[in-house]
Amino acid sequence: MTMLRLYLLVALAPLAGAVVVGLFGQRLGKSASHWLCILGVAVATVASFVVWRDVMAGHTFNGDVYTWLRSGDLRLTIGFLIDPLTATMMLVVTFVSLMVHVYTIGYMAEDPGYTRFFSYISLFTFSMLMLVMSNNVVQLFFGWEAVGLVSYLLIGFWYTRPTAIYANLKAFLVNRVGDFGFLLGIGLILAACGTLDYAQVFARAPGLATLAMAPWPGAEWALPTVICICLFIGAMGKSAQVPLHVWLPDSMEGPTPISALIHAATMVTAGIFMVARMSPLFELSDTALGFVTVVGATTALFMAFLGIVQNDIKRVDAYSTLSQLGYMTVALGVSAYSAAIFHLMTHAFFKALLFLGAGSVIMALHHEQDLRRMGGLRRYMPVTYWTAVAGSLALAGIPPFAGFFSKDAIIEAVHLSTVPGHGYAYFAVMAGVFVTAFYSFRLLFLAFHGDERFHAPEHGDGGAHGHGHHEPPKESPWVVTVPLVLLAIPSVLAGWLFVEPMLIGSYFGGSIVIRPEHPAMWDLKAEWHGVGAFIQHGVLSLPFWLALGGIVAAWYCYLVNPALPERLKRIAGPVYTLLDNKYYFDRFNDRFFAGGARRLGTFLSDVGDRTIIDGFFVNGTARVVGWASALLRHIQTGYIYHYAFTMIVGLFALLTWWIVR
Amino acid sequence: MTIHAALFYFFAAILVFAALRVITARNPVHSALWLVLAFFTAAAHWLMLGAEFLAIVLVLVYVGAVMVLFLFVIMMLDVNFENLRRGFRSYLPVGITVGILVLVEMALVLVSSYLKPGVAAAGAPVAADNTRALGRLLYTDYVYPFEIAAVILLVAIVAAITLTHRRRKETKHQNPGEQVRVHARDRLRVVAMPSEKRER
Amino acid sequence: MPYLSLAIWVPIVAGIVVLAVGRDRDPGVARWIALFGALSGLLVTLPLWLHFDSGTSSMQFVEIADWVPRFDIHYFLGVDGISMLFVLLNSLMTLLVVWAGWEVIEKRVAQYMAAFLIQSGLINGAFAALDAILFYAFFEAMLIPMYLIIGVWGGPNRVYAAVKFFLYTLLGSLLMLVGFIYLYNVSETFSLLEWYQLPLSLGVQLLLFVAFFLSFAVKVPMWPVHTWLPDAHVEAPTGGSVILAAITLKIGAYGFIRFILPILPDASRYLSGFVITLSLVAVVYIGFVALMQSDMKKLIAYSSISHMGFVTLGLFLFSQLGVEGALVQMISHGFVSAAMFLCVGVMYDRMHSRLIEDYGGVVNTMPKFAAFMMLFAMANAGLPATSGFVGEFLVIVAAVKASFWLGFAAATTLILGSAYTLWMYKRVIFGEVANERVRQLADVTRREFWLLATLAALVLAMGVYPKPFIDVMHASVADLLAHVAQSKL
Amino acid sequence: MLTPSLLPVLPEIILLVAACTVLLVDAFLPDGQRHVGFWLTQLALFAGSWATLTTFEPEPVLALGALFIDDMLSDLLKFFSYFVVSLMLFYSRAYLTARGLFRGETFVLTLFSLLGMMVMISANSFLTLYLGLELQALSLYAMVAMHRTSNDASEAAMKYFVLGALASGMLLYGMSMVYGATGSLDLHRIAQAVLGGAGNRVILVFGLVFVVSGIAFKLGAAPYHMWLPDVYHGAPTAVTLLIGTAPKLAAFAFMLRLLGVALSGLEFDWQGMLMVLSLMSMILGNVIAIAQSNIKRMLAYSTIANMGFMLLGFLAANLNGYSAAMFYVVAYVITSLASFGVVLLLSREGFEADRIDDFRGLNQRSPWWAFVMLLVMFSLAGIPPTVGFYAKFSVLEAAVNAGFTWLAVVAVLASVIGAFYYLRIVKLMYFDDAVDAEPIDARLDNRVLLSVNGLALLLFGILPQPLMGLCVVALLQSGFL
Amino acid sequence: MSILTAPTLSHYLVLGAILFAISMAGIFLNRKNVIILLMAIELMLLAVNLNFVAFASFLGDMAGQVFVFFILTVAAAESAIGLAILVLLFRNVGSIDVDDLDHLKG
Repeated sequence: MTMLRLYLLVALAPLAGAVVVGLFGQRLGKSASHWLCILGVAVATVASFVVWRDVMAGHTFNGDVYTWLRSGDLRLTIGFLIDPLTATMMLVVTFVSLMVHVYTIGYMAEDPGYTRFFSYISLFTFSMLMLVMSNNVVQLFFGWEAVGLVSYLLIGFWYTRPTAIYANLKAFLVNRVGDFGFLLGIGLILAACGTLDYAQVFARAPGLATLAMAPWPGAEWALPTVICICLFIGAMGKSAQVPLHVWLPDSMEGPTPISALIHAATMVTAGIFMVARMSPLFELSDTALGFVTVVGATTALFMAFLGIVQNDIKRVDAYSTLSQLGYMTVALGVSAYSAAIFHLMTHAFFKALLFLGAGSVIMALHHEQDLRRMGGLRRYMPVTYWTAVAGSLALAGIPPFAGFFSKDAIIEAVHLSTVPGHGYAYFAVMAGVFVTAFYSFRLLFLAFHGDERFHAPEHGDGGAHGHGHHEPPKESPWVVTVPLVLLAIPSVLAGWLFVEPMLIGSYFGGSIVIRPEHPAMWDLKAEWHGVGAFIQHGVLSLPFWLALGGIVAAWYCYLVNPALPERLKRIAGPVYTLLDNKYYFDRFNDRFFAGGARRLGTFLSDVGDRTIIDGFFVNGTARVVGWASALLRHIQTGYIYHYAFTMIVGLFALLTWWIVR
Repeated sequence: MTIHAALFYFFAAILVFAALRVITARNPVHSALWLVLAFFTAAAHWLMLGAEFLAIVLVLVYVGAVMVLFLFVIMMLDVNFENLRRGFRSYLPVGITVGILVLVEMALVLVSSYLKPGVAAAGAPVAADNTRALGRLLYTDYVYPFEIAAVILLVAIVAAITLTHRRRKETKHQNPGEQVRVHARDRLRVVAMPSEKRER
Repeated sequence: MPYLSLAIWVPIVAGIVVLAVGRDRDPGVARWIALFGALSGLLVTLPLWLHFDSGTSSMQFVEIADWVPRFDIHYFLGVDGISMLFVLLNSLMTLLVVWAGWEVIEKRVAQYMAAFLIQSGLINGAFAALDAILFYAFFEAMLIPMYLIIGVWGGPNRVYAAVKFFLYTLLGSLLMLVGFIYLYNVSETFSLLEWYQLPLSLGVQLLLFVAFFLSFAVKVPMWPVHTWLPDAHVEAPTGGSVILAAITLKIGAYGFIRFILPILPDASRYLSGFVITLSLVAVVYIGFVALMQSDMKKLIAYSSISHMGFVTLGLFLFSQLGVEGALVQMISHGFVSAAMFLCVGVMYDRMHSRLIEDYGGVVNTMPKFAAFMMLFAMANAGLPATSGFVGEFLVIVAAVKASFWLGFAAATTLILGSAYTLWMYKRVIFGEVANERVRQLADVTRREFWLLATLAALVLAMGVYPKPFIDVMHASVADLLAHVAQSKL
Repeated sequence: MLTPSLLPVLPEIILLVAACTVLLVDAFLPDGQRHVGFWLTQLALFAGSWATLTTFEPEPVLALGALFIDDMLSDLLKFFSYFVVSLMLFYSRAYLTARGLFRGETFVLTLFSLLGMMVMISANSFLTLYLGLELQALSLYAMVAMHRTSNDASEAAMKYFVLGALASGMLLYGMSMVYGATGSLDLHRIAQAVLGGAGNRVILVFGLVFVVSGIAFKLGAAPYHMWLPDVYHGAPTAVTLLIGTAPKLAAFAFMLRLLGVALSGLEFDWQGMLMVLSLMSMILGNVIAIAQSNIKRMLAYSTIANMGFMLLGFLAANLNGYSAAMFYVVAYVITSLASFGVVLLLSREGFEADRIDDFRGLNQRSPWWAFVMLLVMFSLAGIPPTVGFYAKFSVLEAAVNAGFTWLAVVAVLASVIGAFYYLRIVKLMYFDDAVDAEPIDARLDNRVLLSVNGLALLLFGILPQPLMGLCVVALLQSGFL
Repeated sequence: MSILTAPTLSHYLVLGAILFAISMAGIFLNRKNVIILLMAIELMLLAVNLNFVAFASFLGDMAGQVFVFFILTVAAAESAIGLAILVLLFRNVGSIDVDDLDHLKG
């Protein structure tokens, strides 16, 4: 049980930092605060590494820390399941988090919410760790919601900005839509298995295959399908899959470090992790897998298109993230869970790198995020530039950068898959490669190459940052560049280091289950001839050429012939409008869901509550009684003869009733 | 038709007519007089039923005392009688309808219940000497109600005096209580006066 | 020691003392006596928790004495795992409310404090009573202090609200009284425990169900007899809203547990669909209504209705999970709604407005307060690791277990609940400072801080480690379910 | 020396003697010494209660040619009556003084009306019932009119008188029918005759309708209630207090003896009639009360409604029902006493605190009296922990027990309507600001007694058993099973 | 059997009923004069008395006559008080018009 203490250390060290800084940050001061938090996360990182080594040595762990709740025969616990999948995630999370912590020192240096920010990101690290280390679904959900909360807090970190607080509310609500499905999925698992502990659920999973539920009389749905789709809806929310992706681009309202940490590297991949974790269930339903594949493929391709038309440097990265998440999802759909996790990992590194690089640029330009007002920065910011190049190459999937391996593996797996929708998915991921390369190098070229547009006169029209722009941009301080470099290393190396163990070897051990009916990974393994051969094959195959084509196209469009994009924009007017409006998702949601809910709420409140229930029934009754009272009191006319008459009539009535009847 | 029956119908007719006139007469004095007539005829009925004492009492007490009191009050109040009958006619149909309905209902019950031959035969004088019998009862078995009746009369006296007796300011009257409790010093006041003015 | 009697009478006596001693000219005395009374009220209830035996479903700390032998009415007290928690919750809330009204209430302080103390004793009585008439007496009597609290210290429309509150509740409860009397005529006793064993035909059960249901549904309140609640909450002073939301609503749900389910199991099962439908309507319909409220208190009031919909839903699922979920939801809602109302109170005391539109950017001037309110808003939205999650989770899971679509409808609260809570939070707390008055706001005082901190600690504790709260219920809930399962026809 | 047969009548004798004494003594008193008559009256009441206690016998005793019955029921009701009248005099002392009514006639008439009630309570014959009723009624007619300069008072007295006489006529007509059918005026003999099947049933029921009408008038049950609001309103508040309290006890005894004893054989018939009366009273009383702006009038309608409730218990026609009704009446009388007590307390020279608005902000002026009035209002509304709750509870229980559950349901619905106007008084006292800043002061005895009266509402509400048990035992001992 | 034979109990009772009905009609027909009301009441008592006397006679029981005796006494006292109130009313209101007695109402 000594390892248990270590696991606790991993989780609780960031929490301790978060709590202390959160409560006393104002009094501790800036440096004490950030060092405390960094210390916490560093401890967690080191411990995670130790854990990873331990797990690699074959020591998996599944045990409870304490019983959270007991009800009937249900026992919910807080506990850890430490297996290769978890260990990998822990390592990724703590490492990226650590990098972001350090980076933040530089990035947030002048922000009044400095300590608060550190508290939040440490809290986030804790939450994310709880999520990945969980040994049961409830704790997963805990972490799931907690990261959502921190994400909400961080998107709205600059709470005076209307756009920020709009974005964080939107993010939370859209995530809640996902959670809605997720919770139903959890409920169904519980109903079917009677437990929420992973090990027990998976042990009972094969028995579920034949179960079905009747949503209405006559219909019959396979239970695993319903469960998996419900769970996947949760994943769609968190991992921003179409149509629940709308929150992620807006989440860029938050400070850049958290865009890197939360909205690129870790939190948004929680959905991917969850599906991978639940692979024994997903394996039971081809329908669900097909659904996952189609959703993922759609996201991968169509979100990538949006990356092309964005001018905000962070938003380009955001759509890129969406697209990459689509890739991971497709991988999940074709049962290539390990490929998904592999891509998750490489993506965590290079996307965090790209975001932090973007942040570095933004800092240098005094919070300018518009690509049209950048350019030529490579001379001023060499470290940022070269790390960005590495990141972009990785993203575009150029060998031997990390992205190449993971993306190629996914494309291969889709190619080999037989799951429903795989044809469409194959097309989508292929096309996506070109688009990805195009927009990522578009960004690179616009930001770092070409003319220096940051001196342009219209710069600073917002009025918020009209100071000190006459100096040339300069490279960011070491707290920023060091994390960039540290992230660039795995962005380059992680691919070929891990591709073989993760995809082909037994890296994940029993933590991922793939049934023989889903051949993609099995076939991939069968065709495996080593890393070299993989690269060789990759270079000779279509995706590589597509990626190169994308880069070249970007080069042509933005460096050689900068007028071309404008012309294309005019030619493809409707398409451009569609893309510029992000396929009208936002507008539809605003009108239909938000507006509809408001209208319904007003209707129910005004008509239902106030008019019908209160107005008619409640006050109506009171009015009727009051009216009756006002009326009946006139019986009491004050005239004796009326009184006497009443008495006599009463007598007469009684007489009649009792005598004549 | 026996003489008994003839008398009954004769007095009954007068009684009913008198009663009707009581409530329909234009002048309250007439009403009172019609009521007197009603009492007389009722007394006659009672005589036929063997309640001689009560019949006498009815005439003595009612006609002799109560109705006189009524008349006295009517005279005293000096009301303008011209207005008093207005509106009577408009309520008449309703009044008559209800009156008749009640009457019919009561009559139906009473006729059907007591028109049986067996019941009719029971009519017989209660006691040979009605007054003596009643008097004996009153002072023996019914002494308690008798006392209560006395108290009721006392209440009537007290009430009538309390309500109507006015102490006019101009009237002079004695207060026996004050007279009895008077002291010498109230009558005679010794006033100490300074004998002469003192020079300063 | 007669702990239950103490729990009832200590606050009441304290209230009377406050009334007798307190003078309007020198409110300090009344405040301190009230605080002392409330504190002792809480202390005497602590042994209930400490000495509670969670292994048995039978009543504990039982006290029984003849009260009205003419009708075989007894002074019969006892708690089980279900009611014990509410006694504690109530005593705690009373303490908080007395504390919360410390400087805020300037008008007739002694009467204010006394009303709450007396109310507290009466509520404890209702939770501890095992004799129907004793229960009824407490149940009704507590209307009086609340009526005064709303009416005397309430807002501009307080009269309407107070009268509506009173009459609405009275209507239901009087019908229940007739029901009690009917049962007495059948069984010759008013002891609840004996009524649990009483065989009743389905027709009779249904009629009694209607009578009881009206009473408790109004109190809960369930849709569509809920409209008194928003009015009462809005007009009541902060303390009144806190007690109303945190405690008195619970008595309605408690009535379901104590009376309807075990006494009328067949009717309950027969009509469970009906109750569940109303509960779900409450969850969904009220969720939408809450969304569009412009008054913060009204919004929270509607959210209470919605949350209580979960309680009734959980109860009528007839599963351990559902019932315990409902109970946890009740306790949690006690903390959370109380905290939310206190938060609104904190702002109201400064701004004298409860309208959302009058606020904006409060976080700029009241950061600590904003942090607290964030926590409570999240708890209200049912975020894990807060108490709000536990109950909702259990009920939703239980609902899914019963029927997927039930769970589906119930789970909409995940979306609606966070929508109305956070939208309000956004408009009130976030953003630029909206106006001068907001700019002049001062952050929470020390008193307010500890008040909110206490509740925050409870909310978190229950969210992170609900086991001790639930463990005491198991036996009693199992017993309850056994009663429900057993037909009495 | 009293002969043994007169011993049971001792209280009545004492009262009669006292009344005459007061009448005489008062004639010789100067205006400043009126309190002598007052204290003499109080002494008489005390002596009467003492005599009632000392001559108490558990078994019923018939006296004076079986026209008088002294059973535990009568002792209990008489005892309450002394008590009520005594309190009434204490409460109204200042009020009467301020209006020049603090005089011998008032005391004498009060004592006579009390005597009438006692005769009714102890009556064992139609004759004594009737005479007691008239003694009481005539005294009250006079008392209503006693405030001679008041137009309202004389109007009220006239209405009371005419309608009362009409009701007496109906009652007598009914009695004559019953007499004709059974051949007796003695209650027990009538009962035997009715139960034995003697007499024409149609005639009996025919008479019963008239008798019930007469009773309903005395109680103020709809539709024979019309006199009540006007009389309550017009009479001096002190007299209203008297009319609103003790006569209800007597009327209960009256009804019990007539229906519960003499005509118990017609139970099925009068149950139905009372049901109609009860329903109409509860609904009409409660509904019309809402529209009132005068508190005396409002309380009058409240009385009507409360009598409807009492009938609800009575019509169960068994020990359970009678005892419930009796408890109800006693509880009602105590409550009513306190209610008018507060109204009297707030009145002062030249000012009748009889508008509902006069209660505005009472809590500011005097928290204590506001609290007493609060208790009164909640007791009338039947909210625990006041005695009104148990009163309502027991009549509902009786009704349900006798199988009239639906009636109980209607009753509770009516009482919800009723709660509205009681709440309004509380609202005025507590929620509104005072307009009248006049201090409230009263004699110490008045304050103490009224406070005790108010607290009694609470006490009997919390510990109703002694009173309830007493009612049951009294009825049991008096032969009601 | 003709009804015009010897008067039976029914005859007297019906006569009483007629008187009773007339008096009731009088009470609510009379809109103007309070004195007539008092007289109508006397009439009503007369009807009752007639009943009692008839019953007493036909039952052969003196109790009925005793009752009548007391009713007469009470009626006398009653009219005294009634007239006293009437006088008082006249002094206060200046009228004995029934229609004027409408200050208390509602």
